Amino acid sequence: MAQLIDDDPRIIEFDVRTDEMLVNMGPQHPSTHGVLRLVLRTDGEIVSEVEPHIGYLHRCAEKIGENLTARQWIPYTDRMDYLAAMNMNLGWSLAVEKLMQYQVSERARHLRVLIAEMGRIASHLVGMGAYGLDLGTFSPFLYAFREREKILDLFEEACGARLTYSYITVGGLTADLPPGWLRKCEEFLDQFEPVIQEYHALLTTNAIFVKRTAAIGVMSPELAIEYGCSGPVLRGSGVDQDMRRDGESIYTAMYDGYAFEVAVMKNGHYPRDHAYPPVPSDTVIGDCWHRFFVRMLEVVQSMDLVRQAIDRYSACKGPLGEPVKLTEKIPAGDAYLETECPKGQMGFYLVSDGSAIPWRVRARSSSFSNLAVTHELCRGCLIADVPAIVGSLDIVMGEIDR
Amino acid sequence: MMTTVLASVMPVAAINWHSVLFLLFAAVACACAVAVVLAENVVRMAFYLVLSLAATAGLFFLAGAEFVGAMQLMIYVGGTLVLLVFGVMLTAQAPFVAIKTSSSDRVLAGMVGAALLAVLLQAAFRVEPWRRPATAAVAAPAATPIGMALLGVRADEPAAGVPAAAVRSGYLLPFEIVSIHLLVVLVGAAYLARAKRRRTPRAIDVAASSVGPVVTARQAARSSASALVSGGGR
Amino acid sequence: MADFLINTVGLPEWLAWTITAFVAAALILNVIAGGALVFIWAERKIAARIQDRLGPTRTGGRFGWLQSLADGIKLLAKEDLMPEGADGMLFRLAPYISFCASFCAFIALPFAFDFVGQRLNVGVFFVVAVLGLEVFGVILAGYASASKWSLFGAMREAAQVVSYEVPLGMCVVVPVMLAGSMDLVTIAEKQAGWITNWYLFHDPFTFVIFWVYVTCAVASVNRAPFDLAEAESELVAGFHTEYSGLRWSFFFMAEYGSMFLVSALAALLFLGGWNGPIPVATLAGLSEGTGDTANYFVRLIGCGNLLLKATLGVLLMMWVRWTLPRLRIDQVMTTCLKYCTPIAAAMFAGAMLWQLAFPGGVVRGLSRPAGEIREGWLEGPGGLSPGRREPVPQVGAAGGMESQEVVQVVP
Amino acid sequence: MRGPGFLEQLEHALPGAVSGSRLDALDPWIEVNPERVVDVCRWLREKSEVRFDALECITAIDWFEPDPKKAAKVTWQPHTELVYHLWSTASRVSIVLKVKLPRWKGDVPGQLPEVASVSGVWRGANWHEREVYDLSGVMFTGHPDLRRILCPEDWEGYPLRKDYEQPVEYHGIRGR
Repeated sequence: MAQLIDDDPRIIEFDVRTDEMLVNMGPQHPSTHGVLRLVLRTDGEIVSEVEPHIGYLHRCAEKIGENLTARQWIPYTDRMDYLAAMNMNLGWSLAVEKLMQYQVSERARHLRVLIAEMGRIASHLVGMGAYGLDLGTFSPFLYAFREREKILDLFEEACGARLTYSYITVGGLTADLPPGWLRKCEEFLDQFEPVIQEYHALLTTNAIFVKRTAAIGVMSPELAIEYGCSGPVLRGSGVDQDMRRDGESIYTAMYDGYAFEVAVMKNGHYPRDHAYPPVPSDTVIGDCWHRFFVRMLEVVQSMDLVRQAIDRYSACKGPLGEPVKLTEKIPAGDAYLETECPKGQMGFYLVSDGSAIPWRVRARSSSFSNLAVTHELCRGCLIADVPAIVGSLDIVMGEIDR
Repeated sequence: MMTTVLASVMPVAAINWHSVLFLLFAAVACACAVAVVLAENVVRMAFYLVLSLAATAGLFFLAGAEFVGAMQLMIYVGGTLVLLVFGVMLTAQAPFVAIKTSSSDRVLAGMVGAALLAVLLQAAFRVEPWRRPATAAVAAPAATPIGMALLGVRADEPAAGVPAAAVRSGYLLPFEIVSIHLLVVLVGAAYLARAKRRRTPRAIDVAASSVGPVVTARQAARSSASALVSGGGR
Repeated sequence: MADFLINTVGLPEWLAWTITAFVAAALILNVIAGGALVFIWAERKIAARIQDRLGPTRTGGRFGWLQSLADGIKLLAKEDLMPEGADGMLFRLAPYISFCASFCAFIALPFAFDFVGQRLNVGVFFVVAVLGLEVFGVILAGYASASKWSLFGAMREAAQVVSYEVPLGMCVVVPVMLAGSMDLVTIAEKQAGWITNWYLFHDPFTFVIFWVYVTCAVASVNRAPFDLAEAESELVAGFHTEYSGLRWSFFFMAEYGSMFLVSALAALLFLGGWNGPIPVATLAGLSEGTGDTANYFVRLIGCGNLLLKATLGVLLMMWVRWTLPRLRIDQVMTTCLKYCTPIAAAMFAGAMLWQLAFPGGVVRGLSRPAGEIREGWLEGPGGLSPGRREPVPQVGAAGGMESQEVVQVVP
Repeated sequence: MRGPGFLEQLEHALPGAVSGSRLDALDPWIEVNPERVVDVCRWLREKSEVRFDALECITAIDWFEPDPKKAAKVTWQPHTELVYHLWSTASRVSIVLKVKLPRWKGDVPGQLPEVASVSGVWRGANWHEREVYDLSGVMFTGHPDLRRILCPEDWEGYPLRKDYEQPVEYHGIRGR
């Protein structure tokens, strides 16, 4: 029948003309994480094109970095990915230590692993809760924040702040853990173990959740690599890359001796070190569901790392060591280091001319590249899928706009 | 004693609520019908149509024909008019929102309307029972007789002594004819509205599709068909 | 009540009828308003409990039960904004249409044997018809708010409600078929006695149809996984984005009103209306018609039963809302067209065949001669219950039918 | 991998493209002629034995000392330097490309330096180049949609340049 239409010369009028309209989703839209504006070209339900507009949270942290010494810039790294500030501090500190060839003490190294992995759990909890919110269910968001509160209390005890810690700094950490902190941390981990199964029941294996995320926003590994995506977004497409194992020597040295599995689907199955729920049949590697599932696996993985870090930290006897002076001179040259932050690989590039104040500071944001893919993923999807896809990328605007 | 006191206080003649409601519904129906014709905004026209048909449903209920009243509400107001408002709303973009009618059309339409009204009134007043409203009576409202009649058994007028089988056949045949007719109309409408792809894309479509690299085949069909109308495009 | 006014107070007849009508209308309005207040508070408390938090505790007493009042006052005090490009008249009228639609469905809803606004012979049909009208308020609100997002919300909601009316209609027909009449009072009366008499357990098909009804009811009232219209993650708040203050509260009231209505309908059609699982009234010797006070108590217990069942239905909807994520618009449509409608049709056919195979239920049907059942059914709306209305006497063919129920058309 | 052998292969494949390198530095880098950037990148991505299939980030460094006292002691000439960080997911190795550009095209202040856009090689470069254009003022020829990405569309000046002056007022908001 279709053939008939094409050959029939008399057919002149065309489809019921649906005029496309430009619709603004954001910047103050409830489902865009922070101030992101998505301009959708849609004819009512089918979205033919999405164009993200960013820059609403731009504070030009890099310009300020050219007027502050390395340690003075730490609070600015807190405010980039404010959901995982600890990992941001770690990234910047390691980059500076790489240029200064500075070696932190054994005790500080293990404490850094412990704190970074706790930060990862907290960030993934927010990612999971907010994603549930994007798909319309409100309760998981509150369960996630109930657990995150406990982590924030632990951080508050360690460094006095709940969101912008500036705890990990160049040359080690600003203070050692208070007595009894490790016991509280272990108590938190023990009670957190069964709660994870609750989240799986609530979201991961929930039929409606699977229906809303399976085979939506499918990203091929080549596309992910070409756009420079990283972290759970990359591993969700099946690319086996994790900076804690494949990164620069100074970063992987922190994690040597720790046993952990990279949460990625290798030859058809996810790591089986814990009892994870089965992968539903209608999901496709690289879709929203897999990105979400990788984050859930990483939470369990981080819990193992924290337990190992607690044992090693309490085992080593040496002093914690003092961080470098506030106005420590940085040797001339440049250094670039990417660390595995919860949202992806966060790179810090430092160019120094020998004085204490760096000549140029550059923060490469993982969400910046992850967000760039929305243009490709959201073509031809429904309006309700746009928040599902953007939510699965787990972006934070503070980090994108810097 | 109480009644006399109150009776004296209330000089007004007994209000017969039945007639008051009847007049109310009739007034609303007619007023809205006129408003449909006179309104400019297309969506308001549709809204007035909804009001006038709901008023007619009220009239049916008032006349005790609950089944027909509910039928009117469900099928006509709830079904047809929802689709009508749907259609009107989707097309109520700039060009169609306000429809001005020139005065000559009004006069012409007025005359035709008046003629039609005259015919209707004249026909209405020749109906025998309506002359003497006093004796008009309404059977106990019951849906079952109507339902049975639709199935072909006229249970409401069984001639005494005549076996049920010989009862005049109900409205089965006309009912079936109407439904077939509706089916034909639906199929026709579906055929007319189906998507016809244009063989040579128009210039504006080419411009629209050149905006972003087109990936999926379905998307190609969409962009060649949908023209980029709204301003503020790239 | 009218007779009481006429005889004792001595009012003229027409005034008595007016007052009765107003009292009845006020009663029904209070049922909705009261229900909405209670449900607002209940929703907050249940949502809180599900989300491991406390919910309102400070407003009024320990359990924060004055929270709804506080909300009401806030809504009254709030300014009723109207967007600049909005279509004035339609924008103002939309909430009232929505509210009237869900309110006037309560007229035909019996709360106990005689506690009914207007005992319509086509009760079920009327309620389903009026339920469909609520969509007008939404469409006009969406259009009149002159914003793309509300238009999307209105489109989605209208498409959803209109398409879910089909399976809803089919599910409602099965109990009507079992009871033989569309009169809600008769349907509920037929389910008197023990829990086994409920239509839910009448036959396997009706059991499935009940669950299909629950899905369609939840969808047609726009709640829980089907609440596309106010999907805050995509459409901000759908059609009532631009509303605030009192107008918004009318939409809110309409939603809770129709939620209560739909669960009351479920109770009446499937769960034995005002007949409790254990027939307490009959066991205690009180039964219908044995005297005014006894009647009153029986009906009071019945009314309590029905309210309890309806509230349970509403609580179920709230529970589902706070646990399940939202479906996408095309998934909602597919569930309607590919799952609800075919299943409803199949079960409807099944229930019909079951009815032919075992007229009057598996146990009692086999024992009673088929003829007697058919005879009763043919007798018309009076049905088995000794209702106030005597069955229509068969009158000779000599012209118009005279019967007590003649509605006088006075010149 | 990044031993001298790698450099010979590059030199052999694209003569004259590389104008300097320091493979023993903390992050080994190669300096590339501005005209040959796209060829080198395409070679690194498709033909090199180590496939650099991910572009991590592009940075622009403004080598310019604004105050004259320090400018006297400085060894380098004022110029803008583009730094490309590449990563190979297969062999898990990174490489750095550096491109030296004049601060202004033809030293005419106001004319942005130009370099070919690599968004043809990696589509991820699209946003990075827009950011460099927006903040440091480098024109990428052949870029599909070169607009400001972080600053507002009608912002004047390029904030990350050393001689950037904060505008006194922007749409009524006091700058300085």
